[in-house]
Amino acid sequence: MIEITLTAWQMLVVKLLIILIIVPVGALVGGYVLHKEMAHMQHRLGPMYAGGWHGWAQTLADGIKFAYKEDIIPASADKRVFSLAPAVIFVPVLLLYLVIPIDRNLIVEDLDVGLFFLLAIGSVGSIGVLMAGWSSANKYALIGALRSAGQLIAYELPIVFSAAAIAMLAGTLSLVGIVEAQDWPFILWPPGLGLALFLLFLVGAMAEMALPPFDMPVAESELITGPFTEYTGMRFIFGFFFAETAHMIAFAAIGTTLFLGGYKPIVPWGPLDVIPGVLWFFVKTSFMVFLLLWIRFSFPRLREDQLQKFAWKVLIPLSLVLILVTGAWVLYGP
Amino acid sequence: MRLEAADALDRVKGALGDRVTDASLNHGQVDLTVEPDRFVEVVTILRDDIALGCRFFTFLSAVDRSTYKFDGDEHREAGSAGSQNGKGGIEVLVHLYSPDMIWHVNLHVPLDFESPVCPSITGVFKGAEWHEREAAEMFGIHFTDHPNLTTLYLSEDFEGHPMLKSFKLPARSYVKAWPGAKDPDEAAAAGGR
Amino acid sequence: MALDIDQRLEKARRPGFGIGLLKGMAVLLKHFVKRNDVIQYPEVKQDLSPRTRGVIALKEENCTVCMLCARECPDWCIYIDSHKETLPAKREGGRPRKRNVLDRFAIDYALCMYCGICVEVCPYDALFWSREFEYAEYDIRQLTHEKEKLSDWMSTVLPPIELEDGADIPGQPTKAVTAESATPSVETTAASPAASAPDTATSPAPETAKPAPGLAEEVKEQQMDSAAKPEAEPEVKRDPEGTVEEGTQAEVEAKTEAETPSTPESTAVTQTPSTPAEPAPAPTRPAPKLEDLEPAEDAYGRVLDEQTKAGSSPQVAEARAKVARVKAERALTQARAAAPTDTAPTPEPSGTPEATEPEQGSVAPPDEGTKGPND
Amino acid sequence: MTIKDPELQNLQDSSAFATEVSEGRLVTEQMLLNVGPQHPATHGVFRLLATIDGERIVRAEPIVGYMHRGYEKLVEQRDYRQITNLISRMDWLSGINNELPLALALEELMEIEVPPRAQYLRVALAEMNRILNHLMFFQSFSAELGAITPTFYAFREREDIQYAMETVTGGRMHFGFFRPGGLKEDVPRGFTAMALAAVRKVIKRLPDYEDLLTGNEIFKQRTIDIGVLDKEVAYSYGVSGPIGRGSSIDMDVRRDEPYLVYDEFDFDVCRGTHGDCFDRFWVLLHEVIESAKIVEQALAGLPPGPIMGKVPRVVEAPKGEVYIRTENPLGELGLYLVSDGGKRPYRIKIRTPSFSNVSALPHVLENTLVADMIAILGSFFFVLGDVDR
Repeated sequence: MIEITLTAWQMLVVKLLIILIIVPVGALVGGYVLHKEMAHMQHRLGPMYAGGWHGWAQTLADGIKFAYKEDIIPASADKRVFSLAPAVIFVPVLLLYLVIPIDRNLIVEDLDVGLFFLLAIGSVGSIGVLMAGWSSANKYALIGALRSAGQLIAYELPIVFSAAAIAMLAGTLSLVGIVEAQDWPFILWPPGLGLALFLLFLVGAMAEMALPPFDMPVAESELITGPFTEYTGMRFIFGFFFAETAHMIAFAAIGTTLFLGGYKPIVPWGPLDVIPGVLWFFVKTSFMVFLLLWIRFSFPRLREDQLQKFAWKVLIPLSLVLILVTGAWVLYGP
Repeated sequence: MRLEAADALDRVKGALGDRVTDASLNHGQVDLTVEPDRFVEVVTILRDDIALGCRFFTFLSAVDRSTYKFDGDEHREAGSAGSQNGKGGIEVLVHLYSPDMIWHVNLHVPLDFESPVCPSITGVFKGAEWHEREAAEMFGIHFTDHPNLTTLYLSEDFEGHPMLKSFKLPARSYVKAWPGAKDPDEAAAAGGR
Repeated sequence: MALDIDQRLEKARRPGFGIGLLKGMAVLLKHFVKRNDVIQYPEVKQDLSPRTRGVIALKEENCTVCMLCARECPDWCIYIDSHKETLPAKREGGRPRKRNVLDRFAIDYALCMYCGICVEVCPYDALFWSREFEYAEYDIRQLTHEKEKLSDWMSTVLPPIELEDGADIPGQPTKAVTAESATPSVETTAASPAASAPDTATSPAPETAKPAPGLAEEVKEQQMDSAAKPEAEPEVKRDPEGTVEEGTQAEVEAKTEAETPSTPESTAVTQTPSTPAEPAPAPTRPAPKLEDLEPAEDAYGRVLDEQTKAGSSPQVAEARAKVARVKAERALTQARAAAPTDTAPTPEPSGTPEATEPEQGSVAPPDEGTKGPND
Repeated sequence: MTIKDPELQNLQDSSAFATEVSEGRLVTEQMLLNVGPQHPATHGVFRLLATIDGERIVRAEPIVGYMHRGYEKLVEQRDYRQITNLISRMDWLSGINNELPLALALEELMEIEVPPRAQYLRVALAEMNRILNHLMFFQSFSAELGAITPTFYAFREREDIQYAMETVTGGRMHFGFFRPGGLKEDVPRGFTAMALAAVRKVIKRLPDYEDLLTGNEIFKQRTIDIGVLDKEVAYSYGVSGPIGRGSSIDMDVRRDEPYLVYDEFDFDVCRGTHGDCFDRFWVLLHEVIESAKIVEQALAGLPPGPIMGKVPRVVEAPKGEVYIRTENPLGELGLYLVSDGGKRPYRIKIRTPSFSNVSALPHVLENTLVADMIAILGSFFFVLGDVDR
């Protein structure tokens, strides 16, 4: 067996390559799951023909189709900003995967400020959306961009507060540390508190990704895919389709790590340790993806001002209260 | 409570008296003929009078009766104004309905054929605005003090009023050559079937 | 009844607290796990009724170029060319006969609105409806089907469909069941289609017609059954008489017998055979006495099991029972109104009988959130 | 369709505008937003010219006429059978209900006696078509508010009913089945059971729709107290049907002036109380239950007998005028038929429900939000063929 010794840098490059492969494949699989789950929930079959059994290659075919499409840049658009916007949206989503622990030592870089890093990178996406909306010189895109920027900022806070509460419970910012601290997953252990934090995080994530019922910026019936109306071809794929699915899987993974105990067994019962950590992580993430999609298909859309009112008047005060309760729990609890 | 057509007619005659030139029953509905100058007044009474209570504005339209074959009339050329008894002109037709007492009234307002002018009832029923715009563009009736008497369906530069009998729809042979050996219209014109 | 509609509206308008959201999600999960009955179109084709207006077929022999269809067509989309031919006289010394020969008969399906006036108006029944609809073209000019293509469609024309029992088929006594004998009058076998139009001309004798796979609606019943299997409803096996696929002849006979008493007189009669509540529906019916009238509930129960015993489909049985109950109630209220005023309470307006209408059966208006009783 | 916007012009180029800016008051420029004619939220080719100030609509003016086919002129060149097919294309979601008033008007003028079986079947088919229409608007309203799932449930239910109607008439949308004096043909064997089964399946699944939408808090937040149309305004605009009943107008032609055999069936007229989007939608949904009840009673009591009265081969209406109205799924459809004898009508005034309902739209849309405009437009159930004729 030949012995390969890699310096730290080479290891990092290899890991990044793996991420660069996994994320698009994950996005494709995520897209396929989206089609299939939506179909069966709506009492129909979903893609059946693309690529043989149950149309497994549907999203792959879509991807290729979009790649062949002509890449149009509107004449009156601000060229550089217009072409840069999809990258500014997609790259942060990729960076999210750097710090998510798939198994005990299967992690790209275990930053000890992993959680802080996640939240910082997560909010870069809203700049990209603004760039896309403004630069495509289209009245509807502009309205869409303004709405989505307002929404992303409004729902950043609930995620930050719930993450902060988790950090307090786990006592560390490092994601591996958080997972290790969860012999009972946080969603179960502080009995009411964990679930409340999880719901807070879920609502914040849904709004962050502009999924229904928070998809005002992308509201088809009024603004026709909001800021991305003018995009076609590869830009549309990366800026919108891949980014959205990859973002969903990333948030599912973060949710699993923070609340469902990452790669640890769901309940600290002895024989469960036999199952490898990766499998746990995979099962929990797919459950989270199923949950996110399930919510996405069953609700109508909130109105723009209701959305903001819900964030500022309901979610943020609630999250502050939860922070207090977590503090009390950490200090005086068991 | 229902108001039978017969006593609805008496009530209308009682309430309106001489403002109405003719009131009769037609298929269970009250038929009134009103002069244009008393039109708005009659409509207001029909709506506001508690005993009548015609609050539901059903529609307003017009009928071009220039080629209507009245009894004892032979076939007349379209667009020829008025037959002997002045029945053959353009008339505005309004239908009101009383939802509480469930009875109908049809108002006929005969207008002069050459320059039909009729007061607008948007003051009484706000909903009449669109109906009057349509009647104006289709029949060429000018509604006085109408808030926005522009065309509703037709484009601004459309000349002529399509619903008048004088406005001829292109006959079939004009649009498409008759596919068969004998064109039944010619046959009919030549006194055939 | 109208009262509780407002209450239900009030209840619907009250703000729930998240429960409504969860119920909505529950509905989705229910459908996620339920097997769905989507037909994969290209492989599985839906079995359409012979009356489906897919395309118009021309039977050239019947056409005498009378141009009625071309004249009646609202869209002017039928093109006909013909010329006159003189035929030798049949018997010598007779006058040479002139005949119209069809040169061109085309229907431009780009203009046609499938209204069926031509099929209806054709005095010689040369035009028929066929249920094929897959004739899309890339070039709109090919949508004008010439005489040859229209004749090809003739092979796909199906014989007209059999009519419901109560239908008045000319030359057939309508199967109004007389009070005493419920024996069905002779049923025409399914083979000879008894269409309402005069018999001679309609049976198009489509020689090369693909053998109609049993009657269209019977096949569709199975197809409907397979689709409705997951439904809780018991799908009924209805065999049209004549084509006996399964079930003995006797069983089929019993079924047709049950079918016929769909007429109100017979239901009324069989409904209350014991008490002469409703003598022959003379115009002015003497109000029956109060005590010998049957309360609404037993009327419902009795008719329901009568019908199910007689084997008619559960939906029809239940519906008939419900109508019987409504009629019984009306009879009761009339009787109570006619009875001497001192004994009877002031008659209710006929719309709301005292006996509160039992909310049951699947048409009961679903109250908020809780499933219908037999869901 | 002329587009004149008095306020906008004089605001911009007048001196008033200059003084406003100089005094430092923030002058928000009003934006002219064109909704339609090609816009997913409009039911067909309908254009709304909205003057909006930020997210608030100052004035909304519907511009119609894109689908004007000139029925009232066409009708004067056609004979009565061709008109049946023309008129069934006005409100294309309720084809068979459109044909009804013409048949009734001719029967009234020619004094034809329609056999009971035809009347019962007409009621059953009309009510089934009403269920189809209402399920369609249930789907489009929820899709406009962003809920994509009800669409597929609604179409699944519609499929059964459309299949039952196709076996009878041959068509799924345009039927051309009603004739003055009765029906074109009789119903095929097994239609009764199939129609009852289809209608019952709709009723069994209605609680799902209630949970999915009416009970949903987000839906309530988007529709309660939005786009309120009060009763008096509705009366003056002639608003009828589910929209009128949503604003608690107690009008239903089937109950007030029962035509056909509606007086033999017991059904209720649901009415809203506040006249907002929620009430209109609620009335629409619960009318489906009432229609199902009617279909059940009609098909259960189906009398035997002929389905066509004594009608001459060529229908020629005697001289006279009559206004016949029926309860179309979207409101009161009325035909004022003027006939001077002969095969062709002299004039038919077609009073369509959506024309009056849409004319009340600008009144409701004043100072609402842009996002609400979509909800209000969606809750005003109208079909463009009806509006433009």
